[in-house]
Order: sequence, then C-alpha cells, then structure tokens
Amino acid sequence: MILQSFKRNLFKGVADGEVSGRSLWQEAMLRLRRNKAAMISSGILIVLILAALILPSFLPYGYEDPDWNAFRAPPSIETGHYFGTDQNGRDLLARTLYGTRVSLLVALVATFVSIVIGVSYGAIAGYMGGRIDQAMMRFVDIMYALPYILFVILLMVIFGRNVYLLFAAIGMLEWLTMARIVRGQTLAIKNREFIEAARASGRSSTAIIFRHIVPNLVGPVVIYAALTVPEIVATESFLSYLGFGVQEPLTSLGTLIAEGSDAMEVLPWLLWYPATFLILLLLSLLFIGDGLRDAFDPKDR
Amino acid sequence: MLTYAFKRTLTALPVLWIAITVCFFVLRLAPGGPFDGERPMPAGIKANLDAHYNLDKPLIQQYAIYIGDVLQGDLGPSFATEDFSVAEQISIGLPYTLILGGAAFVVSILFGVLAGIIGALKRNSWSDHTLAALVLLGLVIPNFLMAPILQLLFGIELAWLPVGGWGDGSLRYLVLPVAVLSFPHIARISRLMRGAMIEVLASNFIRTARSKGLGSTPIVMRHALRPSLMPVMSYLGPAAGYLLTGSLVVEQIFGLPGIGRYFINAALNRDYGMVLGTVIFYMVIILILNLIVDLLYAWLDPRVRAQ
Amino acid sequence: MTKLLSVHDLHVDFATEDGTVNAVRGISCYVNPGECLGVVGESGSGKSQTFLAAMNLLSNNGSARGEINFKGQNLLDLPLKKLNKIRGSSISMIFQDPLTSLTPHMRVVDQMREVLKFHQKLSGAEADKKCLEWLERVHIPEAKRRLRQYPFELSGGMRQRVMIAMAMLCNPDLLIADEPTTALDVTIQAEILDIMDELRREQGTAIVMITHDMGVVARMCDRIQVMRYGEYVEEGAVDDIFSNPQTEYTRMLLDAMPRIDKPRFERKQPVTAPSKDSFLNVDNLKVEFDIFNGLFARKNVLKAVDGISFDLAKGETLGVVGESGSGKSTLARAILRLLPVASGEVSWLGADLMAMGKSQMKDARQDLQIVFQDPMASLNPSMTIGSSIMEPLRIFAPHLSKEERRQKVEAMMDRVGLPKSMINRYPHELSGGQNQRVGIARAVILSPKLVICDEAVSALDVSIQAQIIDLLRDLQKDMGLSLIFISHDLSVVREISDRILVMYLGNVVELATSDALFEAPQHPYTKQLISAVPIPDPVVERTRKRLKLKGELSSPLDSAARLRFMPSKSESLSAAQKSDYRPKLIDQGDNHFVAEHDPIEMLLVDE
Amino acid sequence: ATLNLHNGGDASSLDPQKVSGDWENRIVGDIFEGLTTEDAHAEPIPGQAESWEISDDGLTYTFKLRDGIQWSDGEPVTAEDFVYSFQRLMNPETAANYAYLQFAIKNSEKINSGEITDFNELGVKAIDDKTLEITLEQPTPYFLGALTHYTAYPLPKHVVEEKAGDWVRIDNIVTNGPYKPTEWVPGSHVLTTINDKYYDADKLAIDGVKFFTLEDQSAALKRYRAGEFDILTAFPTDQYEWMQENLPGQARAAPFAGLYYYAINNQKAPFDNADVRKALSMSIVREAIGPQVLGTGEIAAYSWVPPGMANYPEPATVAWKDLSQADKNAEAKKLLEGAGYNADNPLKLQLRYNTDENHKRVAVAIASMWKSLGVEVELFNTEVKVHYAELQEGQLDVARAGWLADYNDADNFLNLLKGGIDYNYGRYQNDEFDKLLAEANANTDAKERAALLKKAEQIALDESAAIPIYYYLSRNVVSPKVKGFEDNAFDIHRTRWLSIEE
Ligand SMILES: Nc1ncnc2c1ncn2[C@@H]1O[C@H](COP(=O)(O)OP(=O)(O)OP(=O)(O)O)[C@@H](O)[C@H]1O
Ligand SMILES: Nc1ncnc2c1ncn2[C@@H]1O[C@H](COP(=O)(O)OP(=O)(O)OP(=O)(O)O)[C@@H](O)[C@H]1O
Ligand SMILES: [Mg+2]
Ligand SMILES: [Mg+2]
Repeated sequence: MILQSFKRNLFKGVADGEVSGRSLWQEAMLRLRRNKAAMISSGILIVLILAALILPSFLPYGYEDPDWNAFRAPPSIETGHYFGTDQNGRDLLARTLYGTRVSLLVALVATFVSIVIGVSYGAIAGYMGGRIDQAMMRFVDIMYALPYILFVILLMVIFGRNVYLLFAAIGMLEWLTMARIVRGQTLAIKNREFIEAARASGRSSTAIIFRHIVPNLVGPVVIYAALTVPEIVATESFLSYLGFGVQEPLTSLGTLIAEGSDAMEVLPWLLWYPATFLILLLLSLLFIGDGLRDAFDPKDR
Repeated sequence: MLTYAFKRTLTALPVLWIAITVCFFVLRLAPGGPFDGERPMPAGIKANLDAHYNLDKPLIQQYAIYIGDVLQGDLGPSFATEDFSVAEQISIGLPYTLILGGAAFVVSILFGVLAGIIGALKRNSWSDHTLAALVLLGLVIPNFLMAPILQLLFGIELAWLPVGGWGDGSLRYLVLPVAVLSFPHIARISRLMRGAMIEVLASNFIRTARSKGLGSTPIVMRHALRPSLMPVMSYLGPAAGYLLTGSLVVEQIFGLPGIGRYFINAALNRDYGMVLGTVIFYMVIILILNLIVDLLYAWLDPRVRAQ
Repeated sequence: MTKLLSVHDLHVDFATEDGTVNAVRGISCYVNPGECLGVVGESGSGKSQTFLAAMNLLSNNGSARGEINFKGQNLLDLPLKKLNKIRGSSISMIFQDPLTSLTPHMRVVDQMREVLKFHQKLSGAEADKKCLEWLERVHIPEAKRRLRQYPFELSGGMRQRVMIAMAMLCNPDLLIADEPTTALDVTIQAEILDIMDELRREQGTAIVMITHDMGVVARMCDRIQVMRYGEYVEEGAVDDIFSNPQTEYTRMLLDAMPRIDKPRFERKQPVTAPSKDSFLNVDNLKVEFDIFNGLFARKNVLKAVDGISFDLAKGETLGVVGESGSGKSTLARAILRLLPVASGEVSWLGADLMAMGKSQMKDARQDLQIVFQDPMASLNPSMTIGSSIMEPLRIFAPHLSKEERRQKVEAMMDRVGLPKSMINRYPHELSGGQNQRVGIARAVILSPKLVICDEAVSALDVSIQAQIIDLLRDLQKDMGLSLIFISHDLSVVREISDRILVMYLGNVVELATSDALFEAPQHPYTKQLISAVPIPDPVVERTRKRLKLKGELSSPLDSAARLRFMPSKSESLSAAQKSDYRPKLIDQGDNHFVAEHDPIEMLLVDE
Repeated sequence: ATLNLHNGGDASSLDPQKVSGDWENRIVGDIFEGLTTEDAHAEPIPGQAESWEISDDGLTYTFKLRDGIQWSDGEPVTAEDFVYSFQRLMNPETAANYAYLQFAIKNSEKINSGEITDFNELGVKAIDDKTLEITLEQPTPYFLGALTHYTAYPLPKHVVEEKAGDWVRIDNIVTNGPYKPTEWVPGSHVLTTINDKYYDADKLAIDGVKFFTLEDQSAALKRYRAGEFDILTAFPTDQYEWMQENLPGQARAAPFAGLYYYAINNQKAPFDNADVRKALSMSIVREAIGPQVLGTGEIAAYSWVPPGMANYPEPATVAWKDLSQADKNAEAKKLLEGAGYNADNPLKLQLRYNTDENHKRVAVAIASMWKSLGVEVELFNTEVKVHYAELQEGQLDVARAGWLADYNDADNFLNLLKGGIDYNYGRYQNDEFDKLLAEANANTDAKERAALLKKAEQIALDESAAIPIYYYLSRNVVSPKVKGFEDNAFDIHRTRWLSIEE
C-alpha cells in the first residue's frame, strides 16, 4: 500500500540504524558520568581506595609495631608519624590506611550479601503474596527480634573466628530491612499492568520477579544499600570491640574512631584523621548512591 | 481489613513461640553462663546458684518450665538485677523508652520527610547537595562519636543543656539523646524519600495535577507524598522497632534508664530470663508495628488493599 | 476577532542518549474564542507535545522554543505562579493516557474537588455537588458511587470520562482535548462531543481537538490543522479540507479512513464455518470482583463478565464491541487466565485452559497474545521498547543469537511503523500511538495463533491503522492467526471482523457476522450503537440522526439493569426474579444470535 | 547536701547477700553496717559491735553490740539478727554468690554445700540480745577485716521473715547503716538519705547520695566537668594527664590491692616448661606498661602479692627483678633457645584477653615485646563471659586475668595458684606450694605465718607459675568541694566520712 512509502527517518538528529541496543546498566553509566556530585565522590573514593592499597608500602612505619620512642605522639613531619601515634606507639597513618582497607572490604562484602539476600527475599515474598509472604515476613520479624549478638557468638564458636564469618554475620543482619523495603515496593509494583503483560507473554514468576520487578526497584535498593554502609561500619566496630570482628593488631576505621572518640580532647588526632577518612568515604558512597539512583531512573534525565 | 488484622494477630502466637524456642536454645548453646565473670566463684556456690534458678535441671525441663511460666504471664527472674523481675524491669524502663523513642520517631519522620521533599524538588542543585551533606553527616558520624561531640559542645562548652541523665524528665534532658537517636533515621528517611519522590514526580498523574494549576505544595502533599512514602514506610517498621527498644549506645552514654540496654547487655551477660523477656517484648512490638505498616501500605496505595 | 491562543514557530526538542529528538519543528497555529480546532496527523507527529509545551508540561528532558501566546501572555516564559492561575481554570487539558493520568491513591472526588478549591475557592457540599453533576453529565453510571472509588476500579472509558469532567469543571476558555474519546463507545462518545459542543456554544469555550478520528473532526471542528513529522502540513476550514485536500498526505488520510456508510475496502473470503471444539471455545465464562467501600462495609459482588459463550475458529476474527464498562477487557483477561475466573470454561485447541499446569500454560502463552488497552501502562517503564518487543523472543526462542533477535525486533518495528532509532527509548519517551505499536509488535513477534487486541489501534492515525490492519491480515493469511478485536471504533471492527459480538453489562446481546450485523442489526442496543458512529464527512455527519433509547445509565452492580431492553419482562417479575433473569440468546438462523428484547419502538425516546 | 556520685554499673540488688560488685558495695555499705566497719582509710573499726574479745586460740570471737542500735524502722538490732543473717547467707537456697568469703566460720562451708542441714550448727551464736559469739574453723588473722564485708551485714530478721524476697523493695527495706535508700530507678540511680536511727546520725555531714548508673567513663567525666557529678569512681586512663593539667588535684590514681597478671598454661607444651614461662615473663618491660601504655603509672609487679597487705611485711620477688632489660632479654632468648626455639622454629602462642580498651593495649604492647624475642603472638579477644568460661576450662596458652583483694590478706592472692581449683587458670600444680599454704593458715603466729606464705610465693615466682604484670591503681576523681576522701588500698570510701564544702 501507499503507507510503505511514508516511511522515512523521523529524526534528523539521529541517524537511523546506527543505534544499537543498550542495557539499562550501560545507559545508567552514561548518565552517572554527568552527575557532578557523584563524579566528585567517585574521585574521592578512588583516591581513598588507592591510598589504602598502595600507600602503606611506602610508609616508614608499619601498622602493628610500637615505636617505643613515640607513644601518643602528635602528628609531625620530622618523626615520620604524619598522623601521630596511638597509645601503643603505633603509626596512625598506617593504621588508618589498613583500617580503610578493612572497612571497605567489610562494607563491600556485607552490602553485597545484604543486597542479594534482601532483594531476592523481599521480591519473592512481595510477589508471591498471601501465605508465603506472611510466612516469609514473619521469619524476618523473628530475625529482627532475636539478639543477633548471640548468633554471632554461636557462629564464632562453631566455625571459629574468621573475617568472612564477620562479613556474613553483618550481611545477615542488614538484609532484613532491605527485604522489607523491597517487599513493600514489590507489593505496589506487582499490581501494575505491565506485570500482567509480562505474565500474559508467558514469563515465569521467577523471571517476572527478577526481570520486571527488580529493575524497577533499583532506586530504593541502591539508596538503601548506600545507607546501610555506615551501619555496617558501625556494627563491624562494635563486633570487633566485643572480640568477634577483626582482631588486633589489625583494625578498621570504625574501631579507630571508637577508640579515638574516648580521647577526643586529649589525643585529638586519634579521632580526627580516621574520622575524616570515614566521613569522606561514607559521604562519597552515599552521593554515588544518590547518583546511581538518578542514573537508573529512566524518567530522570 | 479487620479480618486481616485479626488473622495476623492469631498468627502472632506461633511466631512468638518459635522466636522464644529458637532463642532459648541458642542462648544455652552459646558458651559462657550467667555466673561466669572476672570474679570466679567456688564450685559449691555455683551449684547453689544453678539450683536456685533451675539451671541444674535438664534443658528440656527448663524449657517446659519457662514456657509454662510465660503462658501464665510470668517472664521469670533476671540474673543481673535480682530485685526486679524481667517484667518489672521492662515496665520500669518502658515509659522512658517510649518518651525517648517516640520523640525520636516523630522528629525523624518530620525532618526526614521534609529534607527528602526539599531534596527532590531542588534535585541536584547546590542546595540539594548541601542539605544532603548536612543530613548525611548525622548518619555517617557513628552515634558513639556523635553523642560525646554534642555533649562537649552543648553540655560543656556552651553549657546550654545537661550532659546526661534523665533529671526531671524535662525537655532539656531529652534534646541531646533524641537528637543522637534521630540523626541516622532522619538521614535514611530523607534519602529514601528523595529517591521515591523524584520517581513519583515524573509520573503522568503529577503532570495532570500540574495541569490543574496546583502549586508545588498541594502537588507534593496531596499527590506525590503518599506514593513516595512507600519505601519510607517499609523502613519505618524496623526503625520504630530500633527506636523503641532504644539504643544501647545512647542510653549508656547519656545514662538513661530505658530498656534499650537490655537488648545487647542481657545477651552479653547471659541473663537468660532477661534475653527471653526482651525477645518476647521486641517481637510483640515488631509484630504490631509491621502489622500497622502493612495496613498503611493499603492506605498509601489502594491497589494493594484490593489484594 | 482576537486570537485566544496563538502558537508561533514552536520547537520542542528532547535530549536522549542517542541524540536530540526534534519532536516539533516550527509549528504555528491559532485558536479563536469559541472555535474548535481539529489537530490531526500521523501518530508521533508532535501533536501532543505541541500542546503540552503550551501548558509547560514537557517531560524533564524536553525543551520548547518559540512563542505561545494566550490572551496576550507568552506562556513559555510566564512565571510558575501566574501560569498556575491559568492552568486548570482558563486552559485545561484532557490527556491522552487516562489510565496513568489519574492519581492512583486518590478517590475520584478528591481529585476533582481540588480544582474547584484552588481556582474557585469552592469546597464542601457545594463542590461535591458540582463534581457529581459533571460526572453525571459525562454519563458515568452510578456517579455517586464512582466518586468514592479509586481510578483502578474504573474501566478505561470511565477514567477517560473522569478526566473530561475534571477538565471542564472550571468552564475553561480553552479546552485542549488529546484523544478524548478513544476509550469510549460511540454512544458515549457522541454524548461527550455534544457536551463539548454545548460548552463551546454556550460559554464560548475554544476547543483544540487532537484526534485520529476523522469522524469526530467532521462533527466537531471548524478548522483543521494537519501535522506530520513535527511540521505543519496543511490548515483550513473543515469543509474545505474534507472536500478539497491540498496535499497528498491529507488526501491519503481521508481515503484510508474506513467508513460504515461505504462498503468494506477489501472483502476477504469468509472463513470456513467455525468448527466446534477445534480452536478456542469459551463457555459460560463469569468473572466477579469484590467491591469494598470503606473499612467496615459489606462487600458487593460486581459481575463484570456474566456468562459469555462463543467459539472462535482458526483464522477467524471476532470483533467485540459494547459500551464502556461492559466487561470487554475483563473478558479478554479472563480468557488468558490473567484474572481469577468465577466459573465457566475456556478450551484452547481442545485442552482446558483453566486447568493447565504451569509449563503447559507457558507453552500455551506462546500462541496466545494480547495487546493491552492502555499501551503505556502495559510496558515496563524501566525497559527500553527494544527489549520489551524482544522479550517474547527471549522466552520462547532462546536459541536465537543476540544479533538475530535484534534483527527480528528491528524488522518488527519496521512493520509496525516505528523507526529503528527508537529502539533505546523508554515508554514515556514515546507518543501514545507509538507505544501502542510497541504493544502490537510485542504481541505478534512470535507469530502466535491468537491475538486479543484490546483497543489496539485506537491511538493510531488512519494511515498507520491501516498499516497495522494490513499487518494483521498478512499474518492471518500466512499463519492462520485468529483475532479477538475489541474496539469502540465500529468502522474498524466492521472492516476487520468476520463476526462481531456485542456486549452489554457482561452479557452478549448480539452475535453475528460482520455484514449481517451492520446490514441488519437486530438488537436495539446494536442499532443504537451503529446509529451513533460518526462518519468522516462533515456534510453527512451534521445531518445524521442518532437513535436514543429510554432508560437509565446502567450499572453492573444493579442486576436488574440487564432487563433494560425488556421493560415488559421487567414489569412482570419480582425483584428477586429480576436479578436472576438473564435475557436468553436466541438463534435467528445463519449464526445470528440475538438476546431477548422488546421491540425497539417501545424503547425509543419520544421526541 | 546530696552527693552526686558516679557509680558505674547498675546495682543488681540492695540485698547485701546478693550483690558482688564494688559499685554495689558503695551502696549497701552506706545503708548497712556490720559488726565492724571501715574508717576513712578502709581499716576495720567497731561498727555495730562496740567491742570484742578474741580467744587465745584465735577461734572464738565474742562481740558486744552497741547500746541502742536500731533498724531504720525503730526496731532494735539484736544479736539474733546477726545469727539469722549468717544462717541465711550460708543457706544454699539463698544462693549467695559471695558466701565463701565467710567460710572461715565454723561449719559454714558444709552448710552452704548442703552437707549439714541444721543451721544451728553454724559457728554463730547469740549469747543474749547484745552478745554474739562467732567460732571459726581455724585461726584467721584477717577475720575482723572480713567482717566489714557486706556478706557479714545483719539483715532485719523481722522484715525478711515477713516479706520474704520482697523485703528489699524500696518500700519495704529496713537498714541499719548511716543511710537508707529512698528511691531506685534501675538503669538510672539509687538515692539514699540519712537514717536518723543510726547511732552517729547527727555526725553525718552529707544528707544523702545519688548513686548514678553510668558505665561510660568518658561520659561520666563530661558530666563531672559540667558539675553534674561530685565524685567519679573511675576515669578513662587517657584523660589522666589532661586532668592533672586541667583539673589539678582532682584525679587520683592510688595503689590498690589488686594484681593484673597473665595466666599461662602450666599443663600444655611448651608452656609446661618453666624456662619458656620464665623467658616470657622476663621479656616483658613492666616499667613501660603503667606509665607509657596505660598512662596512669601503674606499678610494675615482680611479686605475686601486692605490697602493703596486712600481716605480710614484704612480698617475695622474682630473682631477676633488678637485671637490666637488655640482660633480661638476653637471658630470655637463651632460655628459649635452650627450650629449642629460634628464628627457624619460633615459639607460637595465643594471647587471650577479654574485651576492654586497657587489656587490649597491654596485650598489644606485650605481644610486641615478645615479638622482638622472636615469638609469634596471636591476639585473641573475646567478650568476658566466653573468656572466663574458657579460662575455667583451662583453654588457653596465655591469658589475661586479674584479682582484686576480697580481704586484706596475702592468702587471698596465693590461693589463685593453689592446685585443683577452677580459677587457677594456668593449672599451676606444686605440692610444696599447697602444703606451705595449708601450714601457714594453721599457724596462729602472724610472723611465722607470713614467713611460710612468703616461702610459698617464692616457689611460685621461681617457677614462673604465672606472669604478674602490674598492681592495679584505684582511679577516682573527687571534686575539690568534697572533703574527707582518703585514698586507700581497698578503694572504699564510706559517705560517713565525707563532707561537702560549698
Ligand atoms: N520524553 C521524550 N523523549 C524523547 N522523545 C520524545 C519524548 N516525548 C515524546 N517524544 C517524541 O516526540 C514525538 C512527538 O510526540 P507526540 O506525543 O507529540 O506525538 P503525537 O503526535 O501526540 O502522537 P500520537 O498520535 O501517537 O499520540 C514522538 O515521535 C515521540 O517519540
Ligand atoms: N480491578 C477491578 N476492581 C473492581 N472493579 C473492576 C476492576 N476491573 C474492572 N472492574 C469493573 O468491571 C467492569 C468492566 O470493566 P472492563 O475494564 O472490562 O470494561 P471495558 O468493557 O473494557 O470498558 P472500556 O471500554 O471502558 O475499557 C467495570 O464496571 C469496572 O468498573
Ligand atoms: Mg499524542
Ligand atoms: Mg477496557
């Protein structure tokens, strides 16, 4: 028919055929790059990570051995203790950098665990609904109420002390709220018509959950994930303090700050350097989280 | 709706029972007992204590005794504070906790939601980022650091507020602990709110609302707020739980008599009765809160109710 | 006469990851007070965006240049405060997408009331009264109850009418109506158009009518503006354009229009008589919804589909028509098991569809596809349309390579008239008609055996509509595709269907071959429908008379309403009997089924 | 004026037979009074008893109660109240966790373990209302001191019998000390006021005490600085220097009868080798710990018994005490090599400590000292319950422990190394040592007894049975307006002796 002849490129700005399919992920990365706050944050994060990974090998002092000549020494260029030393005469810069490593690792792994478990669990509960949902959410309620410290103690007794267990333990704690949030969103999304459309086209429940619902949850998930990081760092330092986490002479930023906060006025450097690191780290992560949310929102260009 | 609430209440009982059972046995599996400590005691004395608290009986029997007591409304004794039963201790601490946690809850929601809305409306502007950084500082500074900083600043340097304690329970004594308690929640709520609000503001029905000539306040309050509250609401259940069971750190630093300290200390002290008591208490609170949240979902989105 | 609204050299651009999209490129037009301007043109040509720009409602990535003058003010650079005084009171707009355009968590009444409150400081009972009045004017049955309902509880057409009522609440000077009647059946459409006309005549309201339905244009408009590719094609008084189109494109638009007063374009050889038990058999299907009002109220049962039976043969097209809310979409969903069915059977290729297990059902779905009524809502907002179209391939043709899939998707996009460059767009970045085509592409990409089209072409201009219909016909010819074609547009239904089923309140009132139905409609309701179809010819249209039947607007909750066409019976039955009685479907021979009814003379409104 | 006192932990009870912490001692010691009580220097002085006689064999004590002593409800305090209290203390059903402190009393241990069920067999008798006779198992030179302990406080028989377990409730409780409790909010505070029935009530300068529960020492210091507290019973060690500068004369770190030590597993190879133990002990730079690591100047411990214990003039010391650290290290290295450890085959050990900032610091410092000896140390921190549960089972290489004197006697410390008891964590076993302790305790002559104990101590030290590290310091902060606060080795400061000057 004549209609065929009307086909013509509608858009002069866009050359037809040159456009290839792009995933939400690729697109999000493109957009993230335009978010100033997120990019500055990424820069800070990268600098911190690189410093934590590379710098220690160039330092005059290690993180574990006391300098018997410099206990509680304030920061100084001459002595080479650029951030000063702690009550055991250990170089704070080295300890801060190692602490950053540990905290980053814990945050990363625990966040990952909490996202994976929380998202799947919450989405499944929300989508399945009814009894399954009730049962699954009551389980979460129970987990909230049980004193997790006890479980950590038990885990340590059963499996012995190791850092991976710590990661898992913290992750196990943090997924609960993630699951609740995801479930709440799922409840709202599953009634939308496009889910019905997906069912009509033969998608299995699993595929609907993971291909249709979860991508629409990216916003809250990314944001909440970023929000859990500070909590994870704090929990880690508490568990470490009780002896369930990383052990001396290793340390973490949370632990350094907890120790430093007691001597805030006397040995201020013990607090402010690690605190600066931590605050920079966490703020960057949070801003990146916000940026990622914006980037993943197709309606928000 | 009512039937739903009723059904949920019924299912709460088995859930409680499971929680108690799991906790009971986990508690006993953990190494260390209530009477271990810096001060060792001779075996004879320990045997007397065990007998006194039925700890010498087989575990199953202890369990049966405990469940029997609970069914009669008796949460048993606490090892750490012998003059008060578990139930008494919880009831003594509860008013303090309710006031503190309740105030923090309200403050968190108010400021969190407000900051979130502002963030969404001024998205990615200079003011959004500054506000975000400020609010987020409350989250990234851990409470065990935030509390002493505020104490130093407002209690000692400026001497505006008392450093700690409950005093006569007047507002002056509440300001700092409530602030420390609510900062992280304000931050979380505001971020969740901002994200959801941005998403909602881009929807078609907001376009309709704008086409009606509504200003941004009615658009936000009437059209955008409720759907954006969804993730916040999901978070509120747990958050209220945390706040009501208080925070160990805040209570310890400010020397407040709430019940938050039991939740970790009892476990660390292996104060079996107290741990189980707090678990039951916490469980009830959580079940109630989450029921409320689930009912509120239906208010936020009527399509959920139709289910 | 001073112009009320004049657009001068308007450009609308959208920034996308694939470059800038120039959606509107230098449009100029105007409307005079009390005038009705018809805006027609190809789907995606920028009709909606032009007027969204005027309302300052472009989406985030869009920007407008040029000049839009309203009563001497340039709307494009008016401060928000002033603009808000105008929006909703002096200018109001009816959006194309009624499903997503109402706030889901607010009751209808609350959404309507706030307009009055903001612009006229009206509230309380007075406001309620006005809202109710308007809902009644747009013929929403049981308006009082509907006021208290949430949008998702209304059918597509009802939502659209709520939008319309809301837009007219403040007696605006300018009403921009973007496809205001696509989801309405012809009778209601006619009523709505009457109301608009009345408004125009009595209050001097100017109307911009964006539509694909040349019949509507012919009826309503004084002038027409034709658009294509974001540009102006032609403009002129309606009679001139219809009688003497200047451009090829306009002529084509007019020619491609199916008309019920002319013979069908292309006779297909009638399919062999439907063989029972072969393909799709629907037997006494019922769907019920529980309706709750408030926390403590008793629930009511709404019988949305109330015992429908029909058979469909391979390669056959069954048209389904009926007033808005009569249960067409619900029927479609029920057949596909997207809704719990109260009772009844659906057998598919001899197997009981309702009893199928998971994997069987999945296999069946490969051959059973649906195009949803609301194109936007049925697309995953976080998926590009490319992947939405590709999705069935991912499920049922996993053996294909990525590249092969992409080629297939592009080929399909091409066949439904979507440029390949749109592959990375998200649903909200497309026009209504473009989204609808995405839905169609997704449904037919697997060459299924049955496609249910729920208002599948309502948002398409005639040329694209014809293209889609051709596509469906080709599929029918090549693969023996069967269609259930739900539409309010009777001309299109007639054009495409072999048989047509007429629904009223969840029941069948007439079922016959297309020709039989249109040439010799039997049921008064069918007759009324056909008489209300607008004809795209201003001269003919203005002189046509429509049948008007007696009786109240009917509600599916009112079980006696089924006897609307049998007042004689209704009088002889007790209340209880009334609610159980269903008019019987009587075979008139020749596969023509008609429900019991009184003679039409008894039903006509005396004039 | 009311004294605002930072009391640390939350009191678990006001029943003197149920408590066990020093924070509880501060409260119950103010509201009850035993036969003897402490003066401002924590030395025993007459309390409810105005005088006493001790039989020559040191086994029988006869106490004469003061005239007119009364419970706070006006009932007289009688000898019978004391008999009742001691019987209740030993009653297994009471499950008093500190009952063993009075095991010197005849038959008490047997009653407590249920061996004797007739409480009248207990060596505590009322001769008449005013006269009380206590018989001991064996002569116990520190017994008068032990009677100041809260386990020896009388209980109001008339109230306890009537109200049973509820007698301690704030509405019911009746006391005989200078103060009586009037308010108790668990987790917050206990408030006391003057008991005007107390015999010295008119001499009390302070109207009452508010004992605040507050475990966070930094927070307590802040409240002190804000004037909310008058006395802190602990402070963070890091703040010591700062306080000396900014709150001159207010922070007090005084010698305290307590030992901080590392238990070392005498049963497990290679620590069963005395040379290995000795090497580890020698290489610790004790002088660095107190002043440098902790910053409060704790005194290095080379003996097992802290200096200044009553009837124990001079503790034994390790032989190598006065060597220079270099020599000590050289010697230690040699000893380790002798035991087969060198750079290729380093000694490996796990050092356990329970959760605490100071324990951690000490462990870190000592680990690095050992490291310089070529020892590989794994630091192992656990929460206190697990720590002690596992220590009692003997699961350790080297582990931190500490002991604060219950009563003023060397025997209290030496007991920690006695064979066959649970809290000899290192499972040190030396028959000679055990024999000497038994002999000493049977000896009524204070000098001879001291010599025997010292001999035992020397044996343990020579064998490096455990590793003493430092002697505790008591840490208090006292507002300048509080007068009468005397530092003492037991860190007991009864409110009776204090006054506030505005
Ligand atoms: N947010 C956006 N981003 C990019 N392109 C857009 C966006 N919104 C609309 N477009 C494009 O602008 C063009 C004009 O859209 P518009 O909605 O005005 O079409 P229309 O004429 O109303 O079509 P229809 O009749 O199908 O509704 C379309 O091609 C559409 O793809
Ligand atoms: N989820 C629901 N809850 C309650 N009522 C519903 C629901 N969905 C549909 N209905 C009601 O069922 C009836 C039939 O609706 P349906 O959507 O099938 O109508 P329709 O024939 O498709 O109308 P339209 O032409 O306007 O789209 C209507 O009265 C509608 O209000
Ligand atoms: Mg449009
Ligand atoms: Mg429909």
